Amino acid sequence: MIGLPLFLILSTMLFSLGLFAVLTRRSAILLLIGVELMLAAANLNFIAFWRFGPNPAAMTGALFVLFSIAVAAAEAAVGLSLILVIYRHLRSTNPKEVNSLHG
Amino acid sequence: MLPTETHPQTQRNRPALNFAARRPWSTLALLIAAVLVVGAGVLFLLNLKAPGLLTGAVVAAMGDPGQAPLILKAGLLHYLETAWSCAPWMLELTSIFIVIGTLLSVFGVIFALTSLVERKMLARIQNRFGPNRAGPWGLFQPLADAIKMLTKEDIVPTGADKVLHLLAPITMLVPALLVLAILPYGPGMVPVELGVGILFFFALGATTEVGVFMAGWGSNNKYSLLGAMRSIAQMISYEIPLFLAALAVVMLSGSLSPDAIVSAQDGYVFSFVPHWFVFTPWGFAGFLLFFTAALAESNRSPFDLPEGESELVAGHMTEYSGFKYAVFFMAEYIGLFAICGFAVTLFLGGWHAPLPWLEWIPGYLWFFIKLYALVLLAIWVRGTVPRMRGDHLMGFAWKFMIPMGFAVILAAAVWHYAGGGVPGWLASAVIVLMPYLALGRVVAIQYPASRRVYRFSES
Amino acid sequence: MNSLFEIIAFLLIGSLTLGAAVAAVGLRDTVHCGLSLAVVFVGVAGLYLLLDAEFIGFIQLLVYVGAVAVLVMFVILITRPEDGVIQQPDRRRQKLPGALIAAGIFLVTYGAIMQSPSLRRDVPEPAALSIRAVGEALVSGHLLPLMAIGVLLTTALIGAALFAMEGEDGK
Amino acid sequence: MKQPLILPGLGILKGMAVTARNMIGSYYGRKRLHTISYPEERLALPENSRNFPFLVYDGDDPEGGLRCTACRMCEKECPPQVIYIKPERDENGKLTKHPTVFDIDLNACMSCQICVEVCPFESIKMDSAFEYAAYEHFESLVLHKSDLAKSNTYYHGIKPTEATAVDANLEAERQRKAEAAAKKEAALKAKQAAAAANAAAKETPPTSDTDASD
Repeated sequence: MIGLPLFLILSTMLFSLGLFAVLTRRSAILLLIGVELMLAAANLNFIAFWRFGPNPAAMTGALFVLFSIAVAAAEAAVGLSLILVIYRHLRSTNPKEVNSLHG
Repeated sequence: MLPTETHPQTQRNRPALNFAARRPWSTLALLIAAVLVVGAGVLFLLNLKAPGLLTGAVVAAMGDPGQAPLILKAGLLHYLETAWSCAPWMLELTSIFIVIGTLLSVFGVIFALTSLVERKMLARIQNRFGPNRAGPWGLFQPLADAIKMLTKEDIVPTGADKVLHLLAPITMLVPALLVLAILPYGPGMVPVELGVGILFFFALGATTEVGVFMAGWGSNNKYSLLGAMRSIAQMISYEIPLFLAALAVVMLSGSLSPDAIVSAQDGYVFSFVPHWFVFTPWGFAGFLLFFTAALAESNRSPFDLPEGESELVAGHMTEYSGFKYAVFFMAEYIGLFAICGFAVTLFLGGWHAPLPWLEWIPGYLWFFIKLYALVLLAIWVRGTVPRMRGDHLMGFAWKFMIPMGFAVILAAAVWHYAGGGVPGWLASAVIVLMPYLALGRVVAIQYPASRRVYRFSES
Repeated sequence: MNSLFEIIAFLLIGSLTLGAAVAAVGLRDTVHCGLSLAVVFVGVAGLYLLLDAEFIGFIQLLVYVGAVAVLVMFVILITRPEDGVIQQPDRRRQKLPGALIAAGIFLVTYGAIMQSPSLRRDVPEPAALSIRAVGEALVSGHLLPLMAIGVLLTTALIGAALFAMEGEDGK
Repeated sequence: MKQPLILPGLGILKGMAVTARNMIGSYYGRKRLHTISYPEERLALPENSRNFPFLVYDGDDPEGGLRCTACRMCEKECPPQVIYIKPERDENGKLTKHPTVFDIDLNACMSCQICVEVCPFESIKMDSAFEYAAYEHFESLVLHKSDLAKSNTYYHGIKPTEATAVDANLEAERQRKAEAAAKKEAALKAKQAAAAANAAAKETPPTSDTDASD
């Protein structure tokens, strides 16, 4: 029976995979992919709670996801162009090496 | 004529012409006769099981051509239920498969036909004949192309990414086919009732870009990657005018579902001008915008820079041959049909007849007539307008199409709130024409379309 | 309560999303990671459809698969990160803490989900998300966030363009 | 200065009108369509079109009437050396003016027409037939004497003016030779007559001496 718990477990799996990616991968873009995974998991939670929640007509969950998608898209755009600039400046995308604060 | 004593060799090489080549007409007649006989035979055999059911359905369908497909489907399902007593879920499955079957076969036939019509029409535009060797007037040419495509060896370049190389054509064809499911082909004949049909169309239009990227990256070839980049940039920047034009229509008809939009265009003004959106000032501008952006979205005609034969061979499709190239080829055409179908639904009044006394022709025929008129228009434009340069292409999208899109939305709003009377007409016409002329001047001055001056050759 | 189709659909799409997510995290070739990210987005859109939020599902498909995935691909191509190729011997050991933390968080939330009483309640019937309702809510109740999102998107657009711009003005 | 009113879409419309006229026009009247369906209909090749050489023979006997005298000039002059000639030798090994083998390798022949220019006997000319597609290189693309020999009427068919000019100067050549022969013959006869006359004159003078001495 597909109820709320199954969806929640699925989104927590997604979230932990995203977290694993952020913690272990050494390149900035894969970091960003991890963040995107976590965002997708969060949105999935919102919609799951909206669907199985007490008052679906209020649509707060769904609207919140709409706004979060827009923000995530803007964030992805800015994040990626940041990575681009860092790459052009430092010729590498390893977050460890981005430690000099001057310039 | 020249008394050509042809060289003994050439006699030997000319193969004896087979029957189809010698007598094209009788082969065509034979084929059609064979299909009819087999159909009648099957019908008769099935009929034995439950007498009168199937033939009854066929007769009923003849009676009311407008709803013929629906009646036939209901008749078949009823027959299956009574004669073969199938389980309800099986009936549901067969009804889905009937719809899928008809859609794929209809669009398959149109795809084959268009590949021939395109080559013949372009030929006639360039004062030559076009394919007329395979069968009468070249009718078997699509068959010949299909056989050639399927028997050609399917080469995967070394070092290419096998998985991506295989997945790319699929990710291009699947969205194109899915979009066909939400077009309203006739009154009550919408395969999938979706409240958000238009959004579904744009969402799937967006996924083809991933397919293009896979093709470009998967074939391990600089030029195809370059072609893929160009076509993705072009598709993304031409999606926005597509949205804006569709937004104006959605705003006016008040809903995202294609069926509601088509029913919003019902009825006639002064008893002969239909209520289609294309006959309103903002609708006409919106239609032109939508159609040009549609051409750009499906990489056709003046916007086929990504697969410009001269510099990029076939763009992201260079490293494909045989079956995969046939899938790409089909994806491009089905994409064109889908987007033309959408232009018909949004602006040309879906399955409504253009004139009141022409309404006896069934709805779905009108839909396909209009769709094919747009496809012919696309071919006509392809025969006339030269390919646009890279920066002109992008400049045109951002500097001309998107501002015009906003103007169309503004004009639609004005037209709506002015109640559609004469003042409303004039106001929205002005709102559309002013930016058209102003932007036209800006674009004309910035990219002067003057004769090209060669620095060295012409002194 | 759910029909057979729904259960099969959920299993199928759920496994597709998880598989793609594992691929996005684990694969060595970064381009494959980018593409499996796109597949994750498609899978999540499918899950939204399963939860009867059609509108959100197609928006997600449009925004993420259409734009974000392609954007990620572009940047992967431009910066060609050779992340997984250089295989130091201590790679295995370095991954361990990350994996432990992620597994820990998963177990904690899993425990929370299992005990929480609210999940025992029955499943309410699907409230179709009608576009008109969403539209009205957006414009009437949530007008401020809508406008704020508009401003944010334009600034993000211009900012990103300025960052990535070559040439003399964009440093 | 006042900018002329620019209507952005007008250029495209004019272009489409032109293509529409072409398209509709092509269905009325064949003169607009300048392509022909090749193997059935053929365009007459222009006169000075040249593809590969061929040997001309007079009369109707390809063997006997062959103009070629196996002088092998063309074989020497041919830049890609594609011509191979073996002259005929009669029973006691003397060269007769007739080739037994005359091969041209079409694979390498570049239709430069040098063989035609150097041929003193107007026997090799450039053909305009071009249908030489074949499956193998050497078995069927090396033409032998029997394939190369074509009648003078065929030559008149493909290159009328050139053929008549060649015939004219061959005729003139023949006449000149005939006159030369006739002149030589006349000179010979005259010499013989003179010699005979001298001989006759020698016998008669001794008799006349004896008359004078008695």
